[in-house]
Amino acid sequence: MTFSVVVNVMPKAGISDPQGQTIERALPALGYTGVNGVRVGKRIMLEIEAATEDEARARATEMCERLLANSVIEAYEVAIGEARTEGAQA
Amino acid sequence: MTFSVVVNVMPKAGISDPQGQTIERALPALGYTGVNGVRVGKRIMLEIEAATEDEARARATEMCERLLANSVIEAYEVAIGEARTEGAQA
Amino acid sequence: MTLREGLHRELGLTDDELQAIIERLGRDPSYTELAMFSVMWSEHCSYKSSRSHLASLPTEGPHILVGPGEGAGIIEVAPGVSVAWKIESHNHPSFVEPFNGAATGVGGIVRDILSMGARPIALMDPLRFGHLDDARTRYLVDGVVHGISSYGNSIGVPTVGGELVFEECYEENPLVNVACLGLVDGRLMSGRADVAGHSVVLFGSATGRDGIGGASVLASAEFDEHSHEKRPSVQVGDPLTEKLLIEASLELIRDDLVAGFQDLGAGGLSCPTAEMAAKSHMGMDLDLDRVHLREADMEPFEVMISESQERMLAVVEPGNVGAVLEICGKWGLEASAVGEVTSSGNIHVRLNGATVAEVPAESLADEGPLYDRPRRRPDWLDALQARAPGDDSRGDLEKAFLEVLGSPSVASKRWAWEQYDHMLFLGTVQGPGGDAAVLRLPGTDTAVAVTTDGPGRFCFLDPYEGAKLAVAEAARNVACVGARPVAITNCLNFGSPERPEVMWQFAEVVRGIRDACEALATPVTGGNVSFYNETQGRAIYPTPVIGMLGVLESAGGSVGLAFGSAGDALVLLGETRDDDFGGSEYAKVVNHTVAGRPPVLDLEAELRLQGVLIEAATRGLVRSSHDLSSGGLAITLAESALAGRIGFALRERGGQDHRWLFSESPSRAIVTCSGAALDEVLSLASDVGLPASTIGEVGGDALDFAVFALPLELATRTFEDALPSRLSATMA
Amino acid sequence: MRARVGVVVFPGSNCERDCVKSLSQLGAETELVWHDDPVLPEVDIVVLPGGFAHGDYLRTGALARFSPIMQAVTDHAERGGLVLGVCNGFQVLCETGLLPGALHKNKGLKFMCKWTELRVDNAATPFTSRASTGSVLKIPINHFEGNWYCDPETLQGMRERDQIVLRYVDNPNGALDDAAGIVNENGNVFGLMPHPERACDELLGSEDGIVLLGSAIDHVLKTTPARV
Ligand SMILES: Nc1ncnc2c1ncn2[C@@H]1O[C@H](COP(=O)(O)OP(=O)(O)O)[C@@H](O)[C@H]1O
Ligand SMILES: [Mg+2]
Repeated sequence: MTFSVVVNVMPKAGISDPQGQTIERALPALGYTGVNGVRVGKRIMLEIEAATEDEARARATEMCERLLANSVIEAYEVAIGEARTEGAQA
Repeated sequence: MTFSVVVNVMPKAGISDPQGQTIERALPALGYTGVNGVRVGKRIMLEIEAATEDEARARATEMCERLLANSVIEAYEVAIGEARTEGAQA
Repeated sequence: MTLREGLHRELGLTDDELQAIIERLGRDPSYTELAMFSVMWSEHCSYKSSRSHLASLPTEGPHILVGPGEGAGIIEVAPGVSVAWKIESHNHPSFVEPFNGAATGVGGIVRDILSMGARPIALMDPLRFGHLDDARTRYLVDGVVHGISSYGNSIGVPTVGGELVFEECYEENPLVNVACLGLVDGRLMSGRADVAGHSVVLFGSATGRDGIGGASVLASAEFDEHSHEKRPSVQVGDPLTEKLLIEASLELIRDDLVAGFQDLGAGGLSCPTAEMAAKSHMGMDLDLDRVHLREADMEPFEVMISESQERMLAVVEPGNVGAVLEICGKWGLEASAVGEVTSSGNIHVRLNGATVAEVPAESLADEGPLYDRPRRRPDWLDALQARAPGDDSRGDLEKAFLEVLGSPSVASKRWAWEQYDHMLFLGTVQGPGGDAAVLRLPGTDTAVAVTTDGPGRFCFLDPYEGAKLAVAEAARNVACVGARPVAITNCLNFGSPERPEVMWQFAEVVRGIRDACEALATPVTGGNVSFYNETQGRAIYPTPVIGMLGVLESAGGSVGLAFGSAGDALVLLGETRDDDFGGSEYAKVVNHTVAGRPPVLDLEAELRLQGVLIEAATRGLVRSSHDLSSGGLAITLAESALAGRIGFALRERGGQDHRWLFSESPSRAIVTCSGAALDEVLSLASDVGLPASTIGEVGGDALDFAVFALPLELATRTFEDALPSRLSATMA
Repeated sequence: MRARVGVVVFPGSNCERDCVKSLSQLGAETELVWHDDPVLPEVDIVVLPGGFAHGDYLRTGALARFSPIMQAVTDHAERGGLVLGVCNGFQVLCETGLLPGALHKNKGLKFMCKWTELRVDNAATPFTSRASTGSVLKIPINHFEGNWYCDPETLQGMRERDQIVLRYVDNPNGALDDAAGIVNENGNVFGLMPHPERACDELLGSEDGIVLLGSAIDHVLKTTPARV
């Protein structure tokens, strides 16, 4: 089966996030006050072929550990979406 | 109240995503087969002060249009999370 | 098959053009053929409005190995050392999507250079935008510079200079021009398909539905029953693939595996196939099943005109195809033999064995329409030229000086060029910030100087004189660093050619370039025409951007603009006229006026000045050299002082103070030299009858204009902060 | 005898030729090594040059770390061989784990190409022996992601061991502790954001890069038994 997988990678808490800070600083000039704690990370979407949802999750997690996130500065989370059978694949 | 807001920004369908393609092409060499359709976008988390959830959503959406997403090539979605009262703010 | 009534118009072809196509083919074109004609006969690909004018430009010279007509001009700069030099525009895409528009503009010009078999070694980015008070303009500036930085840096081609000019007329039509210099790497390539039976190999990125834009009406025309989503026509750059394309291409050429070579740009696959076949009076069979696609269900017309980036086409002896595919594979590029050269003269396109297009290559490439469009001198021009040029004094000279120094078009462009790698290849002897960049060519001792100039205001006031001033200024900038100007490339940015006033401006500009290039012996090696830069009938200033290439005798002998040592003499070369204020920075910034006539240029005087500048540099007589342009004497002195972090004091003055300080008479420069060299410098000038006078000396920490003085510190802040502070207003 | 240097080329590297040129000028024997090769040729020093390996897609150095050559580079480092990572090469070394920390975007969120001044805070490494502690070198930077970071405990240890070898005099990118160049605990792996190969020619503005590259060559000549 093919599982749609979403991986969210965000800067770890406590680590400076220049991109988030820059957006936060730009907002008041655009008329947006009362916006705080802006953090910018990555969202990675993929389709993984696996027999079970658990297998898909395990492989996605391993990919995060090894590749998709850098644990020195980033934290990740994995979400598994709907599954499709092979035939229906685009 | 303060609402946690998540904005996901992804390349629009039909717009090429060289980053996603490059990662996808690299995966087999790293031992990951059966992974397709890799797309890389942004995930932005923010805290918005607003009276109601609708107001928070409206402001986040406007910010996406004006700043957070590039509507020519990117599609975005806004999700509103839990609300906290001012006092509890971090 | 009958075409839907009016379809050709939606594709930008006129009724007459359609008729010409039908007559040429002896039948109605198929949809795919119509799409191919629509891109190949577009203004952009066929130069149908400009061709007849461009034909008058001088294109030959002793150093010119290849003139206009190929991917780029080729200039021999030393025995056995040749460079490719070319400029392109990416104005409209950059307005729609600044980051990717500018990025793919870089990609396009780099492939032009590559198609000649040259390694791209330097970029320049002449840019023009509206006013920085406008938030959208700030967004465009930031996005365009970021796009160039991101793409140019990633593909490993340093950006060594450019322009950043702000005028209201560019508000809805920013100009994003990019020039590229390449070093010929062994064999010179050409876009030819000489031998029937040779294979045609397409390599690089997969072909997607990018840049199909207007032609997407074909999808709905032909396939009404399906509802095709209207695709975005924005192209996203992939710098990694472009970098690999450069390395793979150069390796293919080095290994002598390629017989003919061309890039894919505007017009997609239709363009190199038709042009290469037509140039060799041959044909090509193409099998679209073999084109690697990004999206599976593409229509044949989409494959033929898609402008997907980062692709090249090589004509290859059949026995070499394996080796070509292997090298592409090594660099991680997709590649496939998509067809072969034939002697049919036709571009014959098949899908699943069925013919989808079969048209004479020459009809696509060479037989496009040629227009002699009506021209009319604008009726507003007399009145504009008759108006006062904005040369009034405002009294407070120091205030006027700081206004001009801090005006975004004059102020330091460090904000932009520090975002560009300008040092790669260990050749940047002089980087951005001076009159011209000086580059030592990798692997050689030869050095060249490059600069771009395009004084839109002068051309607006008088296109003929303005164009001459553009060429003269570009040549002077190159001469200042000690290089002999040898050739230009040019990017002609104009409004709609269908308006007689614009066409008149165009013809006048071309005439001006011709006359100046003839006088200065700098032939035109190619360029680009960008029409339709207008919004709601309001055209941009006619803006020819001249890319000048000069040659230095030795890299070590180049001269910069920075003042050197205290006590050096300040020598003003050339004649200052009091009333050269039309289109000047002073008139614009201090008096808010763009009117009158541009400064008067005497090409003979210009040649004398340049001769002296080059000679003085070559003999090692001068410590600094800087021409007088925007802002006149005052700004030139200030820029040299700031660059050298040392002040100066004027002793001499001439005429009314503000005229003397801000007039923009051309053909002038400030050189500095030691007391010991002064006599020799002065006699170099007097030998050729060039006015020269010692007007002061270098030293101290003040800009001392005799009539007022201010600390170096203050001027530095004004000059350096102007752009970043305006741009940071709401930057994100 | 000459020091032998292998300069690794990843798809997207762009400073490899400049490294070869500057190192050859200093007397080294240089060769380019393709990233896809699982073995290193016989070399004394491995250089990971600047550029945009794999386009810097995902994260700088993230994909390059998996190139077949990196195992051989790691082995070379573990044997005590010298490894020098410049700019993108530094980023690859951090991703690979041969150097501590990670590099994220410059604090100003802009690419920066400019001259910087660097203070040598440890002249006792194989890469800095030609300098004296406290001396200042003029070497240019050229990067978007040079903002080095590590966790507080790691930093503590690195300070104690003097692993932060070069510090910016005027921190341009927000790097923790002004770090411009760091070594591993053994001192044989050195990563720095500035480009020493761009500062080996007075005509281009400085020769201070020779101090660093020359030190590495000296180290090889001093410590390697003569080869036949
Ligand atoms: N967009 C840009 N990119 C890179 N360099 C730039 C850019 N704009 C200006 N520069 C550099 O700033 C310096 C001053 O530019 P300009 O005032 O146009 O020079 P000049 O008046 O001598 O033609 C030049 O060295 C130029 O190359
Ligand atoms: Mg100049």
